[in-house]
Amino acid sequence: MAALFRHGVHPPELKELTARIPIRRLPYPDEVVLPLSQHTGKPAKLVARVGDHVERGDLVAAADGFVSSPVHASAAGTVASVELWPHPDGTWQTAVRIAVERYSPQAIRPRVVPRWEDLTPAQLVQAVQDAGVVGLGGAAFPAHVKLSPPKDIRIDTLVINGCECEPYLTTDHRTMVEYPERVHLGIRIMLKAVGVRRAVIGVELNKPDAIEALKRTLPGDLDVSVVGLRVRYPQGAEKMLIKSLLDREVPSGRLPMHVGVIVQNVASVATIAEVFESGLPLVERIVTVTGRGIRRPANLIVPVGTKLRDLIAACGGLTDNTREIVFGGPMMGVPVADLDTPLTKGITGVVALVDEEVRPQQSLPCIKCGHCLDACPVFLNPQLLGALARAGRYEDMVAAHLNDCMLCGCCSYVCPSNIPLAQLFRASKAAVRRVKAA
Amino acid sequence: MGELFWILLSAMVVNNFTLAMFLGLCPFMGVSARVETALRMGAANIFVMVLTSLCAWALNTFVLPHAPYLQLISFIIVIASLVQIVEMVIKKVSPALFRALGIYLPLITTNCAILALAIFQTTRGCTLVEGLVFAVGAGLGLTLALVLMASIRESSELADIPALAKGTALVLIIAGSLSLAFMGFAGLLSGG
Amino acid sequence: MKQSTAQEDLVRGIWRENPVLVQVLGLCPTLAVTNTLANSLVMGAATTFVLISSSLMVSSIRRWVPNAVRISTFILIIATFVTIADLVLQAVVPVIHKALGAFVPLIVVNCIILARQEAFASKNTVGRSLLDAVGNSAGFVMALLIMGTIRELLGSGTLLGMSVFGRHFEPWVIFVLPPGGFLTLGVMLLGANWLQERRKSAAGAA
Amino acid sequence: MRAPAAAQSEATTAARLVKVLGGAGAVAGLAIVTAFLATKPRIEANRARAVQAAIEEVLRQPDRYETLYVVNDRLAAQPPAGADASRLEQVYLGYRGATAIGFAVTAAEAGFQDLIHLIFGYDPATGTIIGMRVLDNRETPGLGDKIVRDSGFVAEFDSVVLPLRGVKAGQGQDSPGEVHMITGATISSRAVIRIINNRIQRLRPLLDAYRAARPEAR
Amino acid sequence: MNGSLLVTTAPHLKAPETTPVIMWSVVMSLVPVVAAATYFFGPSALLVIAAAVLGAVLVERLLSSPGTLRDGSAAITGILLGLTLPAGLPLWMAFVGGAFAIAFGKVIFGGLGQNVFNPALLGRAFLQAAFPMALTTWPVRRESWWALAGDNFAIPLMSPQVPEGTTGATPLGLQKFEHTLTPLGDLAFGSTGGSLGETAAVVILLCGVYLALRNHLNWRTPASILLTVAVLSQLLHLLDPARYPDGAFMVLSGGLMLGAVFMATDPVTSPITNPGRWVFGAGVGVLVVVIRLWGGLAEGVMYAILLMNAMVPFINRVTQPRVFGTTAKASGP
Ligand SMILES: Cc1cc2nc3c(=O)[nH]c(=O)nc-3n(C[C@H](O)[C@H](O)[C@H](O)COP(=O)(O)O)c2cc1C
Ligand SMILES: Cc1cc2nc3c(=O)[nH]c(=O)nc-3n(C[C@H](O)[C@H](O)[C@H](O)COP(=O)(O)O)c2cc1C
Ligand SMILES: Cc1cc2nc3c(=O)[nH]c(=O)nc-3n(C[C@H](O)[C@H](O)[C@H](O)COP(=O)(O)O)c2cc1C
Ligand SMILES: Cc1cc2nc3c(=O)[nH]c(=O)nc-3n(C[C@H](O)[C@H](O)[C@H](O)CO)c2cc1C
Ligand code: SF4
Ligand code: SF4
Ligand code: SF4
Ligand code: SF4
Ligand code: FES
Repeated sequence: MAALFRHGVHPPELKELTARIPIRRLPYPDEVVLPLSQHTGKPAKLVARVGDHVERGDLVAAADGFVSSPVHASAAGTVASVELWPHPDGTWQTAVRIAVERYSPQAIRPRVVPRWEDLTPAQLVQAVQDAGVVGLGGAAFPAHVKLSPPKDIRIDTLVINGCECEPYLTTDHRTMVEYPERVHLGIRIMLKAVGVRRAVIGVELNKPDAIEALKRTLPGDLDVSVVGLRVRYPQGAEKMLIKSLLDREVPSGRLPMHVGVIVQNVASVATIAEVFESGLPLVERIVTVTGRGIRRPANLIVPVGTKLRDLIAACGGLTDNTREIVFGGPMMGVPVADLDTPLTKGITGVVALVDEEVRPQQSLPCIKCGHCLDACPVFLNPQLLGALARAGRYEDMVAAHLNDCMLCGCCSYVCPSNIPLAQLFRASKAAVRRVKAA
Repeated sequence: MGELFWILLSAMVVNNFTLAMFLGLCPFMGVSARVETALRMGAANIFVMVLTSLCAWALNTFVLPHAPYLQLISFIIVIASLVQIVEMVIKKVSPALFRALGIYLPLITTNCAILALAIFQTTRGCTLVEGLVFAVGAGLGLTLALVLMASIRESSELADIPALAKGTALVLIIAGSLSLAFMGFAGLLSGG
Repeated sequence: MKQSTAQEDLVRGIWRENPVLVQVLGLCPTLAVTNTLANSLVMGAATTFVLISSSLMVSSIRRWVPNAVRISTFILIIATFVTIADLVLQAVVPVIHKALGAFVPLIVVNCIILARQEAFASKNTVGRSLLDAVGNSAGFVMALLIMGTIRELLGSGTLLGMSVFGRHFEPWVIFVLPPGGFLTLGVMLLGANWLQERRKSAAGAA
Repeated sequence: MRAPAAAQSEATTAARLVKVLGGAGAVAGLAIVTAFLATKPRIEANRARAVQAAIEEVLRQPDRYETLYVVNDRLAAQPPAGADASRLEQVYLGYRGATAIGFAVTAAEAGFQDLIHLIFGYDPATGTIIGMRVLDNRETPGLGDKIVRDSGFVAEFDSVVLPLRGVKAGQGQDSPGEVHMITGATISSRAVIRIINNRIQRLRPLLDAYRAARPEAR
Repeated sequence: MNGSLLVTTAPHLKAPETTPVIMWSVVMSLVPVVAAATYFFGPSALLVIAAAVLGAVLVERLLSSPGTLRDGSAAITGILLGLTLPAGLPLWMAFVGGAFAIAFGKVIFGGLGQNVFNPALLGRAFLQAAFPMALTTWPVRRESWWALAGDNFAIPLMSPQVPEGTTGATPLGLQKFEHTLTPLGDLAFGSTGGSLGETAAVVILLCGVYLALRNHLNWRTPASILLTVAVLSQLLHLLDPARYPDGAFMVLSGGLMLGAVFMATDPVTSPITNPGRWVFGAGVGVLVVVIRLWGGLAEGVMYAILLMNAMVPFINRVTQPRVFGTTAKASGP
């Protein structure tokens, strides 16, 4: 049994709503909206023009530099406009609207799919970038960047993140159950791209069928192991996962590669495999649409850029007591107020929360119970940070390791006085960044 | 030995200069905002108190029997000059130490805790050793009170203190509470 | 610097710049000797004597004192008057002198006195220094008397040793103990803050 | 040209400083000595009166008393030549008519808060305490300071036989050495008792030796 | 969906524990302790506790923003203060204690969660310094359960009428001043003299275990205190059995159990870090032993906790957790 990372919380899992529902394909909506910024890094550069006809998989916007990722049309149709549009992060951003051609077969243009076995690592990385692959675990960090670590860094292990520790979500779970071979192929390709021998897949023990499927299909010629992990949020956070699986601590302010590890989400890995199987760039992804506010929860293959409204409609609509809709899981996800907001590459799920489960809005004074300290997986003192945040003492916050906070929300979750600690930290980080920029 | 230990504890906690005898309150109010400064102030205090104790003993033994009425003047002048000399010596010998403690030295000299130490030592008729132990105890007690107060004040900077109580009023009420807590030491080692 | 009037010199120290309640100086005697009203009175008188005499002396010789030895001279002057006060008290009211303990000699280091010499007497005429000293003494004595009254009344149920509330009154001993001193002054400062707030808001409303 | 001038002005300032400080010092010294001399008689009278009152109380109004000095662990009627009498340990011997009635002895030890200073009368012939008075204490007002103000407690020291034993109020069998302690101030009460017992234990050989040597002090 | 959607920041879920739930659960677990006190001391116990609660609650209502009574912390302060008082105390004094506890122990620092000293204990320390006689007057055996334990109904501001020689003794007082030990059975199950909450140590311990299991109090603090007192006093006992009582007596007597379980654990006034809680508990334990064995007072729990309260900001400072991925030592247990 692997070592478990310390602290963290165990919220109700609530995965039973969709854990056993097979993935199905969402019918093409009438319109898809593709923001130019769907990844961490520089937004893509627009190449399509209004009025252009695009086929599925055609380039709409190209990568602008190394830490950037291209955007491809996720459905055949016509570029209707390029305009500011609601973005999942709550702002309005430039997006390409494509009116979907109703009767298109949505086939991809015929193209040459290179045999990955024949490519050099550099060519592999280039192919991954060209396909617009970003991390599907949440942060949407361009995958090719991770696959090309600096020369002086030695990577020894590829960690595949199948924890899915957020309540409700079952995207990765279904991917592992239904496409285990694709996961293994993705791993094979990545091992080659990075030049590493070993891969470890970490899966929480509440997904026994996924573990079983991965183990059943384990390739005999590779050093790949599947490790079951005790259920605890935020096991899926890469630093925690590395601690749990390999008992290595990523130093404060450093990246996994500094301890010789690359972490990639299972869905990202499966997508990489798909790129080399079909030549299709990242134009669709698997999304769990769930929550007590959704009438018919489902795991769906969704074209990137599908609007929330269409997604909900396909799942039977919302119940009357729905209070809040979240992109991502309920612990870290972002709330969405506008049903026209499109789904971007990094969104793992849509959760509709009902009246009784949303967090109350009032908070009480901190009683210094220390529950937040006992919850914080990176051993910060959220109580102190919270008090400093309220006093606007950002410099002291940085000294108290604000930058090590990963906004996992464990502290807010346990706080009996319902103090919005993670929210304060998000705002403080923004304030610190502003000060630094100024 | 037991007697000396009692003198130490008595001066440090039972009859704490600050919290039970009301001595040295101005610096207590003034430099108790930060733990760092409080610690340095405390160290400087212990140092000056030991010097004072030496001076007072010397004066009591060699000078004052002949001119008792000069007690006060001689205490204050001799202590002030000695501290000044030591200050200069420290500045020469260890600039680092001077930076750490130096600025507090002049503040302390004209402070009532120091003069009171000399006077108490005289009225109690302390021997040299007793006086030194008394000085160390009193200095430690002062430091303890200062550091406790400073750490409490630092932490209450983050509290929503009512506007009315901000500042000296709160410090006094905290001091009152500390003084209440220190009553627990009453009667220590006096044989119950 | 704006020239202040004689009246201002006198009144300033009593309330607006009260040495204890506003400037928070001279706390040690204010807390240490005020457990009875009699002690407060005698301490107040002794301090007043020292403050007024020192101010007179300092302001009259201020021209001849070079800067370098200013403070030393002040201390010398103050210490002289304190020694005199100490001796006189010892001769006249030995019991109270004993009760005040070391705090009579400690008038030497009373922050208020040195502060007035530094801030005022060394720069002003004899007459104005006198007014300033009287005002500040009055402010100091006032604080002492308020403290002394509260603490003796509640702590012993007496005033100047005479029973006020009758035989069955349960005295609140804490008021004559050290914590009571801190708490009483703390509450007085709360009261002073409150008065100031009220005056400010009244001025703001007008 | 300029350097010597500066040096000269420096010299004059230094001279002036010394002159001013010296002058001030001289004046101050003069004032203090004057005040000292003026108040000295009264202060000494006060002091003497206080000592006398205490001695008279704890020895129950002797006709007269004499002061003895502890010198080299012996009692002496006169301080050794050249020694400062006021700095020697003193014991008082009281007389009624020509007979010595007992010694008045001062002592100090830790009480509840701080030192308790007291004086007591001791009759070596019978080994009894004649009376006790607390001279100085910092015990809690209302509790510990009852050792001064509680006349019942003070009266407990009227003719008790040494060694003293403290008993709780309402207990004990009226045996000769019993002192009833003050409820709520057990520690202070016990301290008084301890102070007296310790003091006598130390002084008894001296007192006995003195009595043996001086027949009229018997 | 009705109306517009809520937009709040993550996390969107919340653990069910809330501050009022914790506080009221502490109040509920104090019920058995109050019941035990009433069983042993009669109606006086309820009266004294009620007066202390009234004082605390009234002042909280007057000085704090409306609604703060609902969090239940003022009630805890009142009940715990009541439990530290002798049964025969005049009710007006208990009321004054409750009022002082809230006004100077809590409101002055900004209310719930911001105070430095344990309000209930500060209230008791105030009362003990203000009315030392009344606070050390322990009831003697009463004729019937219904009889009052003292002059509870003394006129406000007037002295209680206590007939001479009617004050009892506490086990610690007996040990300290008369060198008599009380049987352990009596200490564990009640029937000793002392404050209301000094009886029936076992009841208090059980309530504490219940709260600890619900994570409403942190077990480390009481564990550290009880362990320190037991070990330290047993060691001293082995050195000089005639002079020092044994560990079991020290742990079960006096207010130690109440203090360790309910008062040292006050989250607001105890350290926030787990290593800090061990240090705090050890400090309380050592001080309790020192004050009991060498101090002037028979019982030192209250002063020990107040003194350590003053150390809490300092303890917090020096026991901050080691941040993940940093190499500084001092990682918590
Ligand atoms: C500015 C920046 C640079 C990064 N550089 C690398 C890198 O060179 N190699 C790598 O493996 N990951 C890199 N990462 C990715 C992080 O390791 C991490 O996978 C990503 O931020 C998403 O993590 P999360 O989903 O746990 O939040 C970088 C991230 C950021 C924000
Ligand atoms: C609090 C927290 C929880 C996370 N939970 C998961 C998770 O359950 N599954 C997952 O794949 N990634 C999770 N992530 C993201 C990972 O840290 C990491 O970025 C990701 O596994 C990298 O893979 P990707 O780049 O392929 O997305 C989480 C991140 C954070 C900060
Ligand atoms: C504030 C306070 C002050 C006290 N002051 C004294 C005191 O001055 N002298 C004393 O003997 N005991 C003092 N005590 C100690 C207690 O009253 C102690 O319980 C008592 O001495 C024991 O006596 P008892 O056995 O008669 O109750 C004080 C206690 C407190 C709380
Ligand atoms: C486990 C626990 C113990 C508590 N103990 C005390 C206590 O000893 N005294 C007190 O006044 N309040 C106590 N409280 C209530 C509350 O925390 C306290 O009033 C705060 O100090 C007020 O800010 C306690 C609360 C909890 C949850
Ligand atoms: S949000 Fe930040 S502070 Fe809070 S538990 Fe997570 S990492 Fe710790
Ligand atoms: S969990 Fe909430 S109440 Fe508890 S210490 Fe942390 S911030 Fe304060
Ligand atoms: S000489 Fe002074 S300090 Fe020393 S024991 Fe005697 S009284 Fe105490
Ligand atoms: S320097 Fe002197 S006047 Fe100023 S605060 Fe300190 S003691 Fe008071
Ligand atoms: S320190 Fe200022 S009067 Fe004591």
